[in-house]
Amino acid sequence: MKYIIAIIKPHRLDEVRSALSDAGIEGITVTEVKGHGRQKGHSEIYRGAEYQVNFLPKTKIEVAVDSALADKAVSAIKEAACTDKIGDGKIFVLALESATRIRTGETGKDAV
Amino acid sequence: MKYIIAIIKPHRLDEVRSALSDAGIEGITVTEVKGHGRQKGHSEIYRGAEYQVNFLPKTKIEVAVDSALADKAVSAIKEAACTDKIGDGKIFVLALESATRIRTGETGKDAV
Amino acid sequence: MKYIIAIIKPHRLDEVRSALSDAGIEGITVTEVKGHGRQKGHSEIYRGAEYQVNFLPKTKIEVAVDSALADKAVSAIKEAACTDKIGDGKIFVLALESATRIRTGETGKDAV
Amino acid sequence: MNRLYKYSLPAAVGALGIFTLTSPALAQDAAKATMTMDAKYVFNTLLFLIGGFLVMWMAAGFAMLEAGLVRSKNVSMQCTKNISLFAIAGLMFWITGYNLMYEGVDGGFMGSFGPKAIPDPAKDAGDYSASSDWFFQMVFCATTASIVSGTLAERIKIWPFLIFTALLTGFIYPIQGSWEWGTGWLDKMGFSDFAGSTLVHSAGGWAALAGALILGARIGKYGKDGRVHPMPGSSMPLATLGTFILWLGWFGFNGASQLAMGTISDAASVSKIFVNTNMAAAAGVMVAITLTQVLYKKIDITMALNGALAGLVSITAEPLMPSVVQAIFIGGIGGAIVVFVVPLLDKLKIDDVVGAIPVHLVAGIWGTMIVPWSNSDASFGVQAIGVAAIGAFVFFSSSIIWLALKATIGIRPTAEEERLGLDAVEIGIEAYPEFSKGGSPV
Amino acid sequence: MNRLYKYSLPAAVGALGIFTLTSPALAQDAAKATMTMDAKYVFNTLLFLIGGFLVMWMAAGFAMLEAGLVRSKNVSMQCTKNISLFAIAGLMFWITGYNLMYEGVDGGFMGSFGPKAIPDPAKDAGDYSASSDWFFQMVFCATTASIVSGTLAERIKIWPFLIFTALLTGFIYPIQGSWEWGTGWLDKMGFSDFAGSTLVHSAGGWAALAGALILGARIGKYGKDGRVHPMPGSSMPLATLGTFILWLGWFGFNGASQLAMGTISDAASVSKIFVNTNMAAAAGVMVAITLTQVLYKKIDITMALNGALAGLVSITAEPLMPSVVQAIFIGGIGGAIVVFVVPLLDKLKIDDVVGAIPVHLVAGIWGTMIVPWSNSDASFGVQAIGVAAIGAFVFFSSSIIWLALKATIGIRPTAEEERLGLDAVEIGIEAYPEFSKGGSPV
Amino acid sequence: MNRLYKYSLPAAVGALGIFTLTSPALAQDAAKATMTMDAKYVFNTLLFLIGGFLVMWMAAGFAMLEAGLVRSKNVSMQCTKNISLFAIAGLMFWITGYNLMYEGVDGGFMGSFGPKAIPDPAKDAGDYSASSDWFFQMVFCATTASIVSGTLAERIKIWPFLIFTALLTGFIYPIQGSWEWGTGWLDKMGFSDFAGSTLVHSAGGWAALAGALILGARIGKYGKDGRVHPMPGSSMPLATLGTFILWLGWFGFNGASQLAMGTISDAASVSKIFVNTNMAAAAGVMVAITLTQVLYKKIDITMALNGALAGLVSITAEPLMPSVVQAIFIGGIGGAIVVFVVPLLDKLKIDDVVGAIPVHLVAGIWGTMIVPWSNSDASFGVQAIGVAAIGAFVFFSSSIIWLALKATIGIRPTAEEERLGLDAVEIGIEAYPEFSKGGSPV
Ligand SMILES: Nc1ncnc2c1ncn2[C@@H]1O[C@H](COP(=O)(O)OP(=O)(O)O)[C@@H](O)[C@H]1O
Ligand SMILES: Nc1ncnc2c1ncn2[C@@H]1O[C@H](COP(=O)(O)OP(=O)(O)O)[C@@H](O)[C@H]1O
Ligand SMILES: Nc1ncnc2c1ncn2[C@@H]1O[C@H](COP(=O)(O)OP(=O)(O)O)[C@@H](O)[C@H]1O
Repeated sequence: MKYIIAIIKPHRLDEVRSALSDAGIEGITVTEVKGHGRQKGHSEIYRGAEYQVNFLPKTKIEVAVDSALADKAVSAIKEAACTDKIGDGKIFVLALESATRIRTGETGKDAV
Repeated sequence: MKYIIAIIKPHRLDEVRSALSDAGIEGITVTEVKGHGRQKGHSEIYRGAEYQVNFLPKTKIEVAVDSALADKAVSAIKEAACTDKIGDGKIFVLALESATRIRTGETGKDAV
Repeated sequence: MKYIIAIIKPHRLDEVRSALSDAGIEGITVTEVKGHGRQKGHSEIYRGAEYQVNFLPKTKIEVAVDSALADKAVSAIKEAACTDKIGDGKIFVLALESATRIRTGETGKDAV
Repeated sequence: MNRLYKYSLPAAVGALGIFTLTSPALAQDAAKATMTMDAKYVFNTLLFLIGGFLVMWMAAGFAMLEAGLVRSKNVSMQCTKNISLFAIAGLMFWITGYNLMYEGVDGGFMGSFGPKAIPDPAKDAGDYSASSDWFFQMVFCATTASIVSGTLAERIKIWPFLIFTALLTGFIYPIQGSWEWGTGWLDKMGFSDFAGSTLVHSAGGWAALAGALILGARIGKYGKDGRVHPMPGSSMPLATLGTFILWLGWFGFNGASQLAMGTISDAASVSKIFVNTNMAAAAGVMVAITLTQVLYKKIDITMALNGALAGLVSITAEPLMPSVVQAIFIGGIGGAIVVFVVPLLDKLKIDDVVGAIPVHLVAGIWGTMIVPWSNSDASFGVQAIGVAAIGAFVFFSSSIIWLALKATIGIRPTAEEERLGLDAVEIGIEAYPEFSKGGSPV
Repeated sequence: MNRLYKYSLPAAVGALGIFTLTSPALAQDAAKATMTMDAKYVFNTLLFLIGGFLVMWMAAGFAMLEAGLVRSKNVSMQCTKNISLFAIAGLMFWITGYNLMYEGVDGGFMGSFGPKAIPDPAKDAGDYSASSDWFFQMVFCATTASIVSGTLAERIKIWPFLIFTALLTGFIYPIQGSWEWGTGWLDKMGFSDFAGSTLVHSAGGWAALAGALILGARIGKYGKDGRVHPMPGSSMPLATLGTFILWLGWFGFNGASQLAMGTISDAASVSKIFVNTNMAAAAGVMVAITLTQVLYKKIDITMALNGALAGLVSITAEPLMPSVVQAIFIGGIGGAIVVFVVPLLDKLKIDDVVGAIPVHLVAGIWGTMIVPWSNSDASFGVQAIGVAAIGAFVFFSSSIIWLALKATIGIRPTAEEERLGLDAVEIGIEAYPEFSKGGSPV
Repeated sequence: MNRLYKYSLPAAVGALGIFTLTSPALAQDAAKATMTMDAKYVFNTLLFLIGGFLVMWMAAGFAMLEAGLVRSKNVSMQCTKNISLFAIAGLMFWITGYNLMYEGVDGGFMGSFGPKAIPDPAKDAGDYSASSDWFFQMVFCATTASIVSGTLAERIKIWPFLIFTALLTGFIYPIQGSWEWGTGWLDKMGFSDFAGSTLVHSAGGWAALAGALILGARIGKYGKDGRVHPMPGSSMPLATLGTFILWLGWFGFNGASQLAMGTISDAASVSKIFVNTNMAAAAGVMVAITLTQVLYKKIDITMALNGALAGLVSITAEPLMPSVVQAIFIGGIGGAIVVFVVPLLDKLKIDDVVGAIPVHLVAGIWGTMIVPWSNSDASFGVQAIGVAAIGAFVFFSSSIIWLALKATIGIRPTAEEERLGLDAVEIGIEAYPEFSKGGSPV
């Protein structure tokens, strides 16, 4: 199984969720995060003093999937999240050793 | 070592924390997240237009543990978080390659 | 590639970001989290009833790096985040299987 | 004191004199005629209008106080309840309330049925405008309803709450109000409640207490082990704002309860009431912050806010007669009441989300019972009768309504709904919906 | 009714009489002299000042309502717009506005150019202080500008908005205002708009509508499939606070539009206006919560708030003559208007962020057209002419300005900027900057 | 101008005349008697009460402004400080303040010791109610204390702050106030400060400056490299609300400082003051937004808010005499002061969290020094003496108290506590406690 972490632009969340849903993936966890990358933030003025807003609002999504679905999931996210502009974000895939559904105790493939 | 990520219902956090503590695990990091799974949100009305609240508030906990403790931790979380109702959440276990305590520089088992 | 997760004190974020930047690492994702560890929170009073604030505000940073840079990244974080006081936090390193830049579709080393 | 202001005869005669001065003797009389009747009318009316809009503003104060002291997931609900109850109070106090309270009570137990006649301005004569009087009395009625809303927060369905509000403002409040301010039996007996420590604040508190007992505590508030689990409110600055609004509005509440401003002594009385009202509130704050510092080693801001309000409620039964020192003492005890009664209620497992019971009910009783200290026309015995009679009536009639609502449409959401928050369940939108919305298209 | 109050002659003569009573006959006359001219002057002036500060306070109400109904990323912008527009209205209504509206209109289409002369207090004679009158009229002008701000939120650049505000408050509002309150042609014709359902609220609404059409909807509000994507506002408690502020301010808005308080009948009229104003608002709330409950199975709090405001706008054209039942009906229809017009606008893809068009424009028209029901001096035909004439003028002149601004400096930020939020782009600081700031050194 | 209002003799004689008219000659005199003494008394008292409650409301304005401009972790603290200081000011200004300021100063340096006697309403004769006067003067005293609170935010312990507040409101403020408004030496010399640019605003500013210097800056505000690290406040809408509240309250602050409303010219003066006050605030906003746009390419909302306040402070020393153009100029310079002095203080490493020093101290000096421009009774020399004398006294006495507090109980929390936030350390509850609470049982 794979644990996919993707950082995307907040306003693409809806598209990414539908794309994953179309790919048969319903389970997804979302976090509001701040990101810094090539897109670097901007400077602000507060009471006459300039300061750097180093971080931009981003959305992190986490999806645990069966390995067979991982590539499909990654490309679904990639396509739905892409706006061709700097700051579109990244997709990271980690190995997932085990998964458990709390309610039923199911594990493995059935749990994700 | 293992890196355990669990998505639970927010109101079970206290129970989960005590259960982990009883299992000898003190270190834990918590994030407010939104989730979508079998439990699918609900529709809201705002100014005459219906819309889907696709995500429900969930709590994510992260616990790094020595491999020997991993199973104990997973079952502690499972039991404490379970309400037998849809949306109870999931527990994911990833392999953790290394851990470092910032204050002391300790690594490995001692650091988690 | 490695996926580095670090829990630090919120007020060290700026230092950590510059230290990583000095080490040639620009990509970083930040989340506001709550933590519990050796540093255990404190008790509060609300309307005559005492209660435990079990969690303290912490900041989580996530950095995906090429394996060659991982050690450099870990020590950069360690040095910048250290205040020698309890609650300084931890650094966890996980294996990263793949990375994709959404905008360009680049993968692997080029993507992190 | 009843609340149907009548000018004393001599003044009226004197005033009349001004237009008939034909002899030196009469001219002497005229010297008493220190203001024309018209000016008096306008001043009295103006007092009702200014006092009225200040008390109306208290509705916003309750809304903000309660919005700040409930958890985020119930804030929209609390706001909706507060604006709706003010609307309902306005309608019901016109349909039945005013006349039940003021028309033909005459030593009895209630007035007459039927909507209040709002006169044509051309015929709105007397010592003040009848419309202004209605407006002023109405906002007091609304205050009573506001008090209930806070105690029952976070676990009551909206429609049963609004139905209760309609009955409270249309019937319960005006009936007990008629006993005193409508010149009913309590007034005849010599009961004294200048601006409503008992008639408004305790009355609201009793209705809230009945509701709290029948509704039960919020899920999780009291642990099985007897431990209290505090549920901190969502926003201390909103709670602070609400308290300041209430403090401001109280100058209208107490000050305009003088009911007249067209003579030097009335204007001076209103002024003295301002001073005493402020002093009692100030003392309530100081006692609350000092006590919480001593008891808990920290100042509890919610107690400081409640302390101000308890000081205000305490002085409301008699804001005119006390000396400043008395006002400070009366208000200060109000602050102490809050600090001790809040945890006491928790021990009794009575879940009062915003502290309305200590603030309005208990401090209201205290304020009423201490009236004889400064006002020799009042007696402890009669004050106790009034407190008990009104308490029994409001508690009993409220309980019946709450029980009837519980038995019919139900008053409490399911545990699952309560956990999710009432905003999601009964109100179209959460208070701070951006995070949970998620699927924002932009 | 025009808005240059003149005392009726008999009263003045009578008042004079008081100082010349030399014979019984004259003494009889003197009996009419129920108040000295000085007292009348002070009462009238005081009414303008109290009414004025209450309406000034409505600027804060609009600011909070709008801050609550826009998304977090545009809240600082909305606050900045609201405080700036109030400043601009004050300046422009002095530089050109007042005289254009009130000086020498005389049945015509506008007054004269030039700043309003604020007299030396020693020479500020008449029936009231000219300064107090200017202040009172100015805050009405500012209200008109506030209305525009809400509709166009989240997608307009600040400087074009402020330029429009200057032209609206300095020219458009006063010119159309002169037609009625400046004793212009509409007044001569018999048009009736007591406190400004048309002159203030619809006028603001038309200006907002023109802007909304020319500016277009927010990105993502209307999906390609025709679906509406709601964009919930950031804070329901702030929106509630704003509504309560407006409700409070409206007592000044309508009450002080009586323009005099120095006689029994004027004071009684102000009082009756308070009652009707409150009743209409209450009915607006009740209808809105009932309808949304029935239609959507939930109460929509934003509709409840808009319902209160629509009730208030509806009664504003004639708050004095209606009976209470009429006031309830007039306000209740206002509440219904909101519930039906809000989704209608969405169907027409007119993006009105805070509901200002249903509340101020549509309910304003309703309120104006229903005047003849209670006021027999008004006729439906003339009311319709007034509504149409002012609508056409304001809509047309506003459109020209918006189009000119669009063609020159541009009125809309880029899509990227709109997505990021106007706070980050045009205002130094976001509304709640702590989360996004990130690199906090502490 | 001193602040113990006395009616001029002729008016009083005239008024008396009305009741003794026995001859044509006297009747002529009586014609001057344009209002009865009673009506005058009521009007004057009413002015104090209305002005008083508006200024009282400013306490809420300061609370919201400061709550919005500090970081979340110190918001509960800031709210607690603001409600407590208002309570303390009420108590201390009664215990010692009023008499020190107004009783028997007579050209000297302070009045007498002892609590203010609040008279029995029956004996509260004169030209206005003594109680209303006390109330009105008290809220000015509280304003002075509010000013200090903002500058020292986020790094001062609560009890030393409250002790300082007690000494400021009980001694420092009234002593310097006695010099002018108590008819002390500055008044005799011809110093002019109509509503308190120097006596209230600069005085508060000096006390704040002394505190800021002794307390030092917040940790991390000034980098080792000399760089300024801005620490944006938690909520711009609350800061905006606070500013609107203050703007509203200022009509009471300046308007009621006319101290009388019972004649045409007094009422007209109050009205003119409303106009000038509003104009100065409007100009302050416009200058601040224009300057920040030009200097920084963005409008800084916090500067716009401070600009309004600086405009208000600037006109406070003389809101009556200036023409509108003068008022705009005076207020506009106030706005400019803010834009330039805020960064200047940062360069001097004086950490003023909310901008109270530019707004109240610097604009207060500007407003006082420009009085002679419109008021020919004032001279630049005497104005400078007043500014310097009061500045020196307040700065010096405040410094002694701050140093004494620092040396004894300490004024600053530890660095660790400051980082954690004062809400967690000294107040029972954080401002927005839900996120940090974590272990919610529900
Ligand atoms: N190496 C990384 N580790 C963790 N997060 C990253 C990394 N690189 C980028 N990110 C996240 O992805 C976001 C977008 O990256 P950025 O470099 O700005 O855009 P792009 O990928 O289009 O060049 C960043 O704001 C950050 O949150
Ligand atoms: N495959 C997944 N990847 C990531 N998060 C998931 C996944 N499946 C579920 N979740 C998280 O767990 C929560 C509960 O899952 P859900 O399917 O609703 O309940 P249940 O597990 O009881 O059937 C979701 O809201 C989501 O946050
Ligand atoms: N085993 C763990 N798993 C996940 N997070 C941890 C773990 N241990 C510590 N943390 C995080 O690190 C933070 C600091 O840890 P703590 O034990 O308080 O300090 P220190 O490392 O200085 O002893 C905690 O608040 C928690 O967020």
